[in-house]
Amino acid sequence: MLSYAMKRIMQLIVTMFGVVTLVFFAIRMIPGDPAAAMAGDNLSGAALEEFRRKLGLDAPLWEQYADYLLSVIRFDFGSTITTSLPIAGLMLKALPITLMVAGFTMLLAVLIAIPLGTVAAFLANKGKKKLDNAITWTAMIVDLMPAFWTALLLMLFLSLNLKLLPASGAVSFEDPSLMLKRIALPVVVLAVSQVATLARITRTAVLEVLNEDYVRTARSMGMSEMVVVFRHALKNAMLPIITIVGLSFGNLLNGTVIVEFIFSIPGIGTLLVYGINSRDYPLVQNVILFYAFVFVAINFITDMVYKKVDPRVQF
Amino acid sequence: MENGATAGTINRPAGKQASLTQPLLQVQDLHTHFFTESGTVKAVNGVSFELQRGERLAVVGESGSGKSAMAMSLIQLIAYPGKLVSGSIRLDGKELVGLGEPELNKLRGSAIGTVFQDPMSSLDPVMRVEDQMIQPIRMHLKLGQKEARKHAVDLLTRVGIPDADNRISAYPFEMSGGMRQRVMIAMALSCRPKLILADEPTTALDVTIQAQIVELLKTMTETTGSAMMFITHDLGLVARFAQKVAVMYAGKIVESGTVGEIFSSPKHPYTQSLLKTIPSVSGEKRRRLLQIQGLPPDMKLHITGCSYKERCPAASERCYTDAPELMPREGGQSAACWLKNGLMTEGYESITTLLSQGEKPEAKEGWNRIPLNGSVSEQPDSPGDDNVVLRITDLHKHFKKASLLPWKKGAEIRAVGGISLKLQRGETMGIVGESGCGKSTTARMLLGLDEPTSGRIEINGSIQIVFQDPYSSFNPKMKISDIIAEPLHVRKIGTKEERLRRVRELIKKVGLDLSYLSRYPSQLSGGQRQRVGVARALALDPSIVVADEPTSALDVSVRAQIINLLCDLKEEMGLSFVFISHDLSTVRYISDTIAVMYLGEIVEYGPAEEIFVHPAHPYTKALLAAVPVPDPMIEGERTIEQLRGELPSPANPPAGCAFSSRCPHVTAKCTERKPPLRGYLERREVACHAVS
Amino acid sequence: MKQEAVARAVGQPAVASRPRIQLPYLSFLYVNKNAKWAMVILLPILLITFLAPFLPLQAPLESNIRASLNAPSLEHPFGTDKLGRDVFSRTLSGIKVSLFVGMTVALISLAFGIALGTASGFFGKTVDRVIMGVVDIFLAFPSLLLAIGLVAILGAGTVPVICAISLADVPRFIRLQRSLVLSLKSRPFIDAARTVQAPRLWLMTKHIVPNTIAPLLVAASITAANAILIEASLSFLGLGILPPEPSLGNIIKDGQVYLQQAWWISTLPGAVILLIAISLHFLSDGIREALDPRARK
Amino acid sequence: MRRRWKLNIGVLTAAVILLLSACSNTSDPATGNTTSPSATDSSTVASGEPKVLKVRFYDDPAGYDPANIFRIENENIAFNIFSGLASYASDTGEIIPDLAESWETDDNMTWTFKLRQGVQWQKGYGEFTSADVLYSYNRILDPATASPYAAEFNNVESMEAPDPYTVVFKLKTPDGNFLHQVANYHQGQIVKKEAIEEFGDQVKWNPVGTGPFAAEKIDPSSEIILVRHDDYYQGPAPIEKIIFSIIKDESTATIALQNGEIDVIMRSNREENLDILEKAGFKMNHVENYAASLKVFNLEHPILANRKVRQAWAYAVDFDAIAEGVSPRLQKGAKSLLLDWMEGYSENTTQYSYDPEKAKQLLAEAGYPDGFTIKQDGTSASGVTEQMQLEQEYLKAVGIELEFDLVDTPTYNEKRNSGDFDVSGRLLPAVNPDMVLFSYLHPDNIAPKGLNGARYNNPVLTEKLESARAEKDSAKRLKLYEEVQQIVMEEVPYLPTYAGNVYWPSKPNIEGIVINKLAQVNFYGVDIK
Repeated sequence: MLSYAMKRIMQLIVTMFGVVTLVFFAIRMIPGDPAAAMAGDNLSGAALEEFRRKLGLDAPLWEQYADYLLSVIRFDFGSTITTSLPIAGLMLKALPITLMVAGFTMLLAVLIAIPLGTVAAFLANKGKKKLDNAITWTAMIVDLMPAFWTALLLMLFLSLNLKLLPASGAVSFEDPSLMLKRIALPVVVLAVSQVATLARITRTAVLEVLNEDYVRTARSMGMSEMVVVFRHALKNAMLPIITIVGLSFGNLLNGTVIVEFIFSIPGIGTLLVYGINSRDYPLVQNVILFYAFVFVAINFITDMVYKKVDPRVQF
Repeated sequence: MENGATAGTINRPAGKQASLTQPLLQVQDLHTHFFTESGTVKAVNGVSFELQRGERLAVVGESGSGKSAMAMSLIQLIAYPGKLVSGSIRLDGKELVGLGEPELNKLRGSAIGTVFQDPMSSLDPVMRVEDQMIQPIRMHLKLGQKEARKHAVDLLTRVGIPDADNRISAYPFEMSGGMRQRVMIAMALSCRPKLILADEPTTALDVTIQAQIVELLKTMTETTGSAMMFITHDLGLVARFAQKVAVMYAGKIVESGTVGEIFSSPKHPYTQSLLKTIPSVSGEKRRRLLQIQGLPPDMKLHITGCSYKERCPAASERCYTDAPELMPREGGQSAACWLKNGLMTEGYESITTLLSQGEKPEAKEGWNRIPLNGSVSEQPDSPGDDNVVLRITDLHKHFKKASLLPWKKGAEIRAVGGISLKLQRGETMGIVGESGCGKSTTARMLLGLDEPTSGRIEINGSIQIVFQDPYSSFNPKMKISDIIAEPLHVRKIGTKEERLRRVRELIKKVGLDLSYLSRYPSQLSGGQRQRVGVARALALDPSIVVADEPTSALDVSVRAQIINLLCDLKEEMGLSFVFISHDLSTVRYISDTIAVMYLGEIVEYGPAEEIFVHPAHPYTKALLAAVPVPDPMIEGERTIEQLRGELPSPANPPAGCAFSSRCPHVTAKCTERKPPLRGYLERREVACHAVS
Repeated sequence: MKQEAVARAVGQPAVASRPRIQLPYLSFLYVNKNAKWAMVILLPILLITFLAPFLPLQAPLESNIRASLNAPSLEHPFGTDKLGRDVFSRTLSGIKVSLFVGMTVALISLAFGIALGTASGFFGKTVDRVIMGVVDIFLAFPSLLLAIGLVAILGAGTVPVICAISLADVPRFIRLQRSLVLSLKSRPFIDAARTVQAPRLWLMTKHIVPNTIAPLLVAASITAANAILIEASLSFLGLGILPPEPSLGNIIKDGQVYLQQAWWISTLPGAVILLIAISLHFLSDGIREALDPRARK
Repeated sequence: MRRRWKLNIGVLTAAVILLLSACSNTSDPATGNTTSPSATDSSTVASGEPKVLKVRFYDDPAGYDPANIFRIENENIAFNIFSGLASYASDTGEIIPDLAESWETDDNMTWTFKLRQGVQWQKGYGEFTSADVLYSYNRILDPATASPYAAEFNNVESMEAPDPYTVVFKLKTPDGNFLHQVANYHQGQIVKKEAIEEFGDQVKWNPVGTGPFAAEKIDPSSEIILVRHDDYYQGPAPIEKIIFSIIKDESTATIALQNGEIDVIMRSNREENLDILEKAGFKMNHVENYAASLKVFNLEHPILANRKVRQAWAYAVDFDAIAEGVSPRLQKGAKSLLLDWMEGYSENTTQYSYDPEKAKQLLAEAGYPDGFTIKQDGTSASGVTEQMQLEQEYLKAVGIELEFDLVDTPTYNEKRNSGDFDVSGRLLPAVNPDMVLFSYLHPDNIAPKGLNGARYNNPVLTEKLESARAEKDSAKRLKLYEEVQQIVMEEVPYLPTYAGNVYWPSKPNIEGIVINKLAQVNFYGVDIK
């Protein structure tokens, strides 16, 4: 296990090095003079040169790259240009929010989707097509609706019509109940499509397992359908589901960018959009790097969990 | 219920005062259909029989005959879209059809235990054995956790699992196939069932393990007094194991009787033919095997008359209009045929001879040796005698298992550990051994698919292969003509027309119609595919053909066709064959010489007949003993010396003689020094200290 | 669909033994139920879309401020937008753009996926390590972020959007193709060809690639559906296809703000996207089923 | 049968979705009318509770150091935290005293300000004196500050503080508009030395001023909280706390107001949302004509260099109609670079009423009877707006193919500032007509040095601009401004397109939201009833 983890971590480091390099050069491929772009309307001539020097943008590219690599290794992310706030601090503040939104979404999605998918699979296995189709179809349709669109629909419905959840407001950990209420709508929006995706995948996975020989064995031993479905089928189906849950975290990160924008959630996605809009290279660079890291790390964790859960995998 | 007049009743063994007791299981006119989108498959189409307490009934039939569906119908575990349509199943007089799921669940596992075919997939891979075993025990026997576990450990010990108290906490993947099947049997027996359903319980196992499992099932049912219904396609197993036999064909039982009756005087043409499709027990060679022509009927179609009529040489007009019911014959036998004695009525021998001879391909024009310009002319220097087409010298293949960490060295597996062989022109050499003995690796090296680690392979001419599973050896996206032509195409031999001509010739040669050329592999039956496989192997006019388990994926009746074909080709074309198989009777039938492999090494080599009649190496002896013979008389007389344990891991073979860990005659010398392959008698070689 | 289950239960080979008429590659479209559904939805949409120029419709860009935000009627089946443009005709021309984006992305992904994935899987070793290393780097980004980043570099518009979405999908296709190739590589029919010393190119073009096409098409049709949806998301962020050229994405985005007053602008094209996406999913299910009788919907 | 059922589910689901959205659409304004506005936040009205105003903030905060503050929404916050020597009256836009009680000048060269006494800094930084003024303005001029507004004091010869309550400025050249430079805006805002030094590079997040509200918390990613400055020299404001919540999405902001989650939307700039809110009975606080949008023609472009082409453009597009059609509340056609409330505004110039025939004729005369194709820059953030699409159609009608080159906002700004475009746009919020005209038209300001993106250089006009600035006689000055406008409208280097209005919809119980001509609100005058 440990040596496998080591190997994966080594791979991860290589990948992250590639990511750092890619991000660095990609950002510099953005057309236009970054210093002038960042300075906006306000600087010209000598002031601009001064500004450029301050940013270290006057150095040759490879030197900038080396500097950047060093600073990444030192976990020194510097400050943003536009706000001169430390980037690490900003990210540390935004991270729990994004993670909370993503985490709750995943939790909600898993809690709803897995039973739903299992039930659908069970129905399909028993040949009860109508109910299965109802679930599958709804899931498919919901799955395919663009997030920004569902966001608005749900906002109109849950927030404006039913007055259940607020559409805006402060996001602060000081008042947990308010916080939960505040992130509820974004979580619901994100969860809706996650539920749909996960339920469909769960259904497929469970259905496949229900056709396995060992399920027949369990049935032949007189185990009830509940035992068969939940002890045997679901447990085995968990393995592909874990993988998919891990992968869908990536989609979730996609989703958080849009949802954070719509609901003004001060998470990492907001930070990114802010960075892009204000051409704050250090910020964008680090946020993207961070996203990639989270993504890669989640894949790593998923992999490890998978290996841990599946007794067949040995090291 | 008690009206034993039901057609198809298997009479109780005479001499027992059974008339007082009710039969354990009474099945009457059972129908199970699968409602698919393309039509209703009548998998079980009116089956009736009875089973007495403690009796072992074998249900035989080809794949698709509905035997498994019938067994599953008994416990009403038919996967959607299947459904038990009608009929009656009485267990101890209690009607099971129409019971609700909860009641059925009370019976499943407790009154009826089930053992499935594939032990690898029949146990939940992510659950410990104890979790899978204890729950049903607690439920059915109403035991507490501790008692249930004790009971489970007990059972595991009884089915021969060493150190059961610890092994019960293992996951299935931590056990070998044989062990898993033992667990399955323990599970099936765990709640003291009156009836055990065993659906091909040994098909997926190696022959030595199969012998162990069969023996286990036999003793277990004898000690517990459970009755058993045993589904198989292996007539040898039936002979060894069953007391009663029911032969199924197209969803119906066509013949039933005691095992002795069925083997000595079969009454239904199907049974009669089936028994002739397998190589004879005596080892008599060159008798063509009987081929049953045609294919089983499509179960989606309505069948008028006898379902066997299209394949029956004795079919008359009546057979096309009226379906014969299962009718009692003398003794306890009954058969579903209008003729009293089946083919025997007309003269058994004459018909079967007619059949086998008639099937021989007429393509006698002889084989074009140099049909195409630019043909293969590989004639590497063949040292010494010109008649040797293949010479293998000290062949090794070691696989390195990659380590996860680059700085650590991976384990090394010696798949083939130094073998030397010689093959004469026109000779057929059989390589036998259990899975993992290195026979397939050897074949791959012969064909150049794997690089040998060391050693030499010299081939005079070229070498081709017939694969085990014909379907997966064809590119599904290619037409048959392209598949056969591929070797020529790749080698750029001949023009397009010439190649096509050659392909036509080849397909005729293997006994297929030209119309098959434009089809895709998926549109052919298993036997037809394997014929195409043979045709492809012949395309380049090889001197040697390697046949890697060419019949193991095929049904019994089809097997005979392929074996006949190979024999014909061998005769006509003077081909040399390397025939790899674990089916010893087939190997014996087809081979001139035999090499017995164990853990990557040859332990015995010599002429086939001699080895079969007088095996010298203890492993060969055990192997031969393990193979059941399709003759209940012989089986009844045999004392089977079972091989202990299982094949050791090739990554970690025992010191000294590789077989020492399982050898019944092991001595200290065996574990210290590896015995070399030495000459024995005239033409034989054996690697054993005890043989000289 | 149930054949394999039956076959397993009955113990019969899943494949019919009697000869059938072999249908060409696309035969599943009219044999397979899912694929049939896909066609039932897609064909009429395509038909109307390409007949649009001949229909008596207001041109997609023609505005009429007096007819602003009209509800759906016979004259304007999908109503009108703020500028009084006919949403129906805009939707039709948006379908063209969206389908173009979807198809192009699918084709690009297929092309690169097949080329690089086959190379990676077939040659292994260094080639594999290099290709998969790069793929891993790209897969380290959530797909939308990658697209956003690329559009930030290339600017908005049809071509950048296609590039951006493809960039996120190509690595996935390479991965898929590689795994397909790896599993095919050990199949007996490859061995069969190798025993006659078939050259690598022959193995790849005759045996490997033809057998990966079907699963790739499954993935490609889903990718096309996703590309259409991602284009919509990019449009929402102002990074998609630019108005006035209508794409389903930017019509929905524009209409989104009128959801409270004029639901039709956003909803009806949204339904069309759904229909297209669903039919593409059907298509993929259809291909999958045609490919593998065991797969269930 | 089964299949049909399948289809039904699909249709049903789609129908439910449609219904959902349809419901929210039809029922909202009706129910909203009665519930939303009255559903006020309890925390804001309950007696005894502190009055808290919740305001929607529409973009990321960018810091509040007067030396480098930018963007209107940030300036509005600074406006309430800081004070200048002078300020602008909310309603009229007139210059009024602020930290200076009074001022005098005889020659527009020497300006003497009498400072208010007893003004207290926020957060206990003591009393405001003339030293603070000198410190603040010298800080702007200090190159180390790198203030983009340093040039605003270019004309200052010297600053002196003869006593703690007097400040004297000497200018290099006479400037009648000098008060704008020291008003409560940008460089005019006065900071406290101790606070600046204390916070170092974090000054922009720790503003300390003398205005009615002090910064309590600035979270650049979610909210800004201002609290009442109890020692404000005019007395404490009615509202104790203002919470600016960042809500970027317009629809979300609208729903938030309808839901009572916020009290005021700072700048609602989507017509359709204003529609909804007005129908639902919200208070539509607004200011008209706060700034004019201009089309900037690159005069170095071979086609655009021709005056007739530019005039044709002006004739070809009916800006009034577009404004009326797309956003009647938010804008209307503009007639001058200046706005009608500004000193010197004149309509006695060439006016281009919609006349496609004339446009075609002019194009023909210019040598483009078949029109031409030209590119206009835009930002991808706002995309091709409806109004841009309409302009495109109008131009097409006379043969001009307008293409849009959309880039991200920073690139857009960069191109605009460097003058690298064919046609671009500009909007300059300002109250000082002189500043508007000088920025756009004076050769000193030719891009990339300044805002003269058209690179317009007409010595006649330049001379008039300069003499207007020095002119003490206001009548003469106005005359000069009129002449300038006449030349500009004839030559059209810049084409005034729309005059914009600014809306801050609020709950009905919010009073005193008066938006000044810089689109700012002085929250001192706002109260919750």
